Amino acid sequence: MIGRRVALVGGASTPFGVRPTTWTELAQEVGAALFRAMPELRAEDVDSLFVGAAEPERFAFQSHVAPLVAEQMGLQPRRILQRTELACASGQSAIRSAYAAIAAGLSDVAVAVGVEKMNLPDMAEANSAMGCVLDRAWDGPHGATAPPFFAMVAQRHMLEYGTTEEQLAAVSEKNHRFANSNPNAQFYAKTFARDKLLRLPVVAPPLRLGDCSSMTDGAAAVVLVAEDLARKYTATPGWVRGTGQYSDFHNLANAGSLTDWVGMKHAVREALRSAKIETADLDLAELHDCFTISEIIEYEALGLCGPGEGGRFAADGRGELGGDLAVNTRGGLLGCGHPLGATGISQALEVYQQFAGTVPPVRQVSSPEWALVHNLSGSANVHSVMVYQRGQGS
Amino acid sequence: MIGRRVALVGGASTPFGVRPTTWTELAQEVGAALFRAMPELRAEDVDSLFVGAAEPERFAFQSHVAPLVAEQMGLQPRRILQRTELACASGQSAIRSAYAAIAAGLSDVAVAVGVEKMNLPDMAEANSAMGCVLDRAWDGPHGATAPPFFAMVAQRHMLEYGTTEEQLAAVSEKNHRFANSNPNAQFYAKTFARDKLLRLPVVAPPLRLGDCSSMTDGAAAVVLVAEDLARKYTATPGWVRGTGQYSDFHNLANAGSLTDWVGMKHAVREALRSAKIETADLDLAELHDCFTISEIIEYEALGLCGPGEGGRFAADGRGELGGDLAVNTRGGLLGCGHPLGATGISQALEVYQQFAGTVPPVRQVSSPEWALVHNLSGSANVHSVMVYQRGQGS
Amino acid sequence: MIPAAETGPAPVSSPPKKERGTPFLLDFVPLEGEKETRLKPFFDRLREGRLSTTKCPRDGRIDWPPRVTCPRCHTESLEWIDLPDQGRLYAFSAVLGGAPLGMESEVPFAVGLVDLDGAPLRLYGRIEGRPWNELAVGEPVRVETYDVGDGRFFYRFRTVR
Amino acid sequence: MIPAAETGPAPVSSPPKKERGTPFLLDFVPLEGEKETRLKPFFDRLREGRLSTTKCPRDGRIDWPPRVTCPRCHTESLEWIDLPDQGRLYAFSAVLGGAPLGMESEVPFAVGLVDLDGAPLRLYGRIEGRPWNELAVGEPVRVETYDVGDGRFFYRFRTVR
Ligand SMILES: [Zn+2]
Ligand SMILES: [Zn+2]
Repeated sequence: MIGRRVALVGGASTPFGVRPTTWTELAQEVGAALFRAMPELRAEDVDSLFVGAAEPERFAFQSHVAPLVAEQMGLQPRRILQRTELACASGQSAIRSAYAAIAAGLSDVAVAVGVEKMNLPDMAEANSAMGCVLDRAWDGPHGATAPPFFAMVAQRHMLEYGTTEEQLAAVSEKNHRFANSNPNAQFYAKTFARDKLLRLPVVAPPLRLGDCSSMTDGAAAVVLVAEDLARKYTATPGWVRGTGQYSDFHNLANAGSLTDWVGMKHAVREALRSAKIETADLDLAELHDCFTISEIIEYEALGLCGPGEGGRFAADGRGELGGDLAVNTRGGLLGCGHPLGATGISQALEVYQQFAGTVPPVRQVSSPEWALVHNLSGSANVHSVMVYQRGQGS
Repeated sequence: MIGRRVALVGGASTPFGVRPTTWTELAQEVGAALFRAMPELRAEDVDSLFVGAAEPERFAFQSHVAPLVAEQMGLQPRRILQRTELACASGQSAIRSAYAAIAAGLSDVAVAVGVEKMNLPDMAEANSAMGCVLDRAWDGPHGATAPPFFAMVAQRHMLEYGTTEEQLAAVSEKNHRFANSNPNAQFYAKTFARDKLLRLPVVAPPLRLGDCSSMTDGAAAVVLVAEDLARKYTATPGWVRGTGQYSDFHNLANAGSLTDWVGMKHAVREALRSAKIETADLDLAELHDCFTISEIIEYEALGLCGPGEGGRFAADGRGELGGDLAVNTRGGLLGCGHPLGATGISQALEVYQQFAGTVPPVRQVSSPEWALVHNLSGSANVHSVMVYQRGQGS
Repeated sequence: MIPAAETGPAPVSSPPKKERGTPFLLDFVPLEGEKETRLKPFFDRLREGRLSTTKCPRDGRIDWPPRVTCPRCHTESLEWIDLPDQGRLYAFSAVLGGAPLGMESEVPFAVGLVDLDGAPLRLYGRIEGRPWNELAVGEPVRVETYDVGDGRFFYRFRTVR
Repeated sequence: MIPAAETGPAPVSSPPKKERGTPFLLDFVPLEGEKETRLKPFFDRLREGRLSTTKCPRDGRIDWPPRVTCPRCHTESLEWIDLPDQGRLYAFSAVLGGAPLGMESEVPFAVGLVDLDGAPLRLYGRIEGRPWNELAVGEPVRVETYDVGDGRFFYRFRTVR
C-alpha cells in the first residue's frame, strides 16, 4: 500500500430472508438502517457509492443500479459511483473498490452497499440466473449450477480424505447456531441439531438441504473513510490492512483439483503478506460457507489444518468460539442466507461489530484484533480475501 | 490524488459492428488484438483485470464475467479482478477502478477491457435490456428506452433555444466522417452527407436514424500501469490527471431540466479541478454522443459555448479538427457504434493513439497535450469524466 | 452499536408462486402483491382509479416513485396522498420502432413527461388519445389507470382535447 | 502503433433472425449459426457425431472449450482435432431439485466430470444411462451428441456398463 489508511467505521443490514419487498425497497431499507445505525453520518458526507450486486439485471430486471441505489438511499455521489460485480463476491468487490478509491485520495467517505433479491415468482428463473454464474454456454446446457458442482467437490473430498456427512453437518450446526444470535439472519429463529441436519432431504448428493446456503433477499451497507476521518464516526475503526484475490479458471474443465483450492491459498497469502501477519495472528474469520464442504476446504486453504483435515477440524469444534479460530460468528451464509451482493458487506459488518464489541455475548470474540474475510465466487474459481485490524483505543 | 501516478500505455480494439461472434469470442479477439498491439506486454505482467460490461447477464446470458474474460484473454489476475457496471459508462468505470487500484499501490499493471454483444437473435430482447437501464418498474412499463428520452431532450432544446434538425445532422455528419478513418468503426465504410441524414427515417421524433448510436458488438482493451513502469511499454504515456463523476437522479421524474446537464457540469468541474486545468487547455475531447443532441448539450456543459448555443457550435464546425476543440475524432458513438462497455475503453484508446501520433492524419490532432473523456449513462443521470495528459518526450 | 434494521414485516417462509406467463425478467410491470412489494397500497389505489404517492410527514415533501423510507430523514412512517389527475405535456416523443419485447404490437406509441397540475411532479408515461404527430407541448392530459391484462394495474395519460 | 484487430470475418450488416421460442436470455444452449459464432465448425462436427476442440499448432496444446484465439500465444490459426469418445467418471452428483427454467422436467438428472481417455481434458456434462445413485467414480462413460430439439446439437455422456 502506498496511499492513505482506510477505516471501516460502521454499517447496517436489513433482515435477510424471503422478503416481501422489491430489490429497490431493500435498497431503501438499508439506507434507512444505515442512517439509524450511524446518526453521526450525514448524507452529504458521502462522496462515493459502491454497489455490490451480482445479478440485478436478472433477479430484478434492472440494470444501471448504482444511481438507482443512490436515489433509494438518499445519496448524491459526487466523486465515484459504480456497481461492482463478482457474482457471490460482489459485496467484497464493492468494499475493495471503496478501499482503493479512498487510499488513492479519490474519495474520503464512501458507502459500500450490497443488495440482492433472489426469491422470484418463478424460482426456475432464479435458478437460471444462478446457472449463468458458471460458463453458461458450455457447462450451462448440462445443468450446471452451484449445488451439483460443490457436491462433486464434497464427493472428492470424502473419497480422497474420508470426510463424512457428520463432519459436514458439524459446520452447518455451528453456523446455524451462531445465526440464532443474529436477528437479521434468515434462520435466526430456526434450530438445526446435527441429527436433524442428517435427516434433511438430499439436494445434490451427497449434499443435503442443510449443507447449502439459501436463495435470500437482503441488503447491507458499510461505511469506509480516510484515516483522518475515522474518529469522527467511531472509536473502534476496523483498518483495512490487506487484500488478495486470485482467478484460476472459468470453465469447469479447467478447475484442476476440486479439493485443493490453490486460488484461495494465493489470495490468502497475498492478503496476509500485505497485512504483514500470519494465519495464527487471526482472531476471527468470515469464510464463504456457501456449502458446508466449502468451509471445510477453506480451513485447509487458510492453513488452520493440513490437507484433508478440514472435516475433523470442524467436528472437533476447532472453528468454534474458543477453538483455534472463531469462524463465521455472524452465522455464515448457511445461517444468514446468501443474498449474493450483500453477503460480503454483511461479513465486513460482523467484523466491525466484533471489533466494537457490540454483538451478543454468545458470539463475541474476546478482544479481537485481526479479522479475515473470505469470499469465493462461482465454482470457487475466484477467491477474494481482505484483512482488517481493530484500531487501538482512541 | 495522493498515491502513485498512473499511465495509460496502450490498447487495442476489435472491429465494432454487427459481428458474427459470441460475447466470449469478442473477449478472445480483444485479448489477441491487445497482445499483438503491445508485443512488449507479457500476460504474467498483468496483475489485475477490470472488466467493463453493461449487461452480459442479459445480452449474453452470462454473469461472473471477470474470470470468464481472464480465461478468454489468457490472463491470470493475482491482485484485483472485478467487473464494473455503470451502463453506458461501464468501460470508463473499469478504467477508473484500475486507476484507483494502481494509484493506491494495489496493482502495478492492469488491463481494463470492455466487452458487449448487443445484437441478439431477437432484437426485442435487446431492447428490453436497454429498457432496464432506466427505472424498469416505474418508467419501463410505459416503454422507456433511450431514444424517446433523448428525443424529448432534443424537443426541449429545439423549443427553448431554436436548435434545428440541420444542427443535429452536423454532429452526425462530423462523427460519421471521422469514422471513415477508423477501420474498427461500425460505419467505417459508410458515408452520411447532411442531406442524406435529414432523409433517414424518424426513430423517435424528432430524432432520425442518423441521430442515434447503434446496437453494436465489440470489445476494446487498454493497459494502465504505475508511474515507474510506463516507459517499459511506451514512449508516449497518457497520464491520468483528473476524474469526476456525478449522479443526479434515477427515475425520470427527478431529472430536473432536460437541457441543462448540471451533473455533467459537476463532473467536468471536478475532473478539471483535479487535473488543475481549464476547458480551454484541452486539445481533444471524447464526448458521449449516444445521440446528436447529447453532443450538442455536452458542448454547453463543458463550457465550450453558452447555454443553448451547442447547435450553432456544431453547425459552425467548432467541434471539428481545427475548430475550438476536436471532438470525437475516433468517430464517436454515432460513427463507431456503441457497444456499451467497450465504448469508454475505445475512447481512452483514441486518446492514447492521438498522444502517440498513430491515428490517420485526417483525424490527428496536432501535438495534443490534454484530453478529456466523457461518458453519460442511462438518461444522462450519471456523468463520468476523466482527463489525460500526454507524457513529455522520453 | 448497529441495531438490526427495524424495517418492514417479518420475513415470510416461502416465495410467492406465479403461473408461468411472460418471464419475470422480460416483464416491465411491477409485481403488486403483498408478498412482493411493500408498496401494495399504491397498487390498491390504482385499482380504485387513484394515482397516489408517499409524503413525508416530517418535511412535508412528496416523492416519486412512492417510497417505503424518506430519502431525506429516513423515516418509514410515510403518508399516502392522492395526486392530481390533470397535467400538461412538458415534452413528448414516440416509439416508432425498437420496442422492448411485448410492446412491439403497440408501436407506434407516444410517450411524454407530464407536469401535474398543482403538484411538483413531472411524470413520465404513455400518452394515449391522439397520434404523436398531433400532440403539442403544453397541452392538457389526464391521468388514467388501467388493467394491464392479468389483474395488475398501471397508469398512463390521455389527451383531453 | 495499434493495428486494428485482424480477426474474424468482416462485420455483416444485419443481425440473425430467430423465431420466437425460449427467450435467448433463458436458453443455455449456444447459438450455432455462422452469423452467431466463429465456432460453427465445432457444432458442424457435433452434428456428425464428433466431439472436437481446437489445438494450437505452435505449442501443441489443446484447450476447452474450443477457442478462436490461443490463450498463450494469441494466434488465430488454430487446428480442429477430434476428442476421444470414451472417458471415466472423475466425480458426479445429481440435480434433484432447483433446476433452471426449461430443465425442471428432466429432474432428477445426473451430472459429472469425465476424464477423457488419452486427452488431458476433464469435461463437465450430463450423465445419461443409469440413475445417479447407481453411478460410481471411475466408471467408464462414452461421449454422445444429440439434437437439443430445434436443430441445434450438443453433447453429453452415457454409461457403458
Ligand atoms: Zn422525511
Ligand atoms: Zn498458442
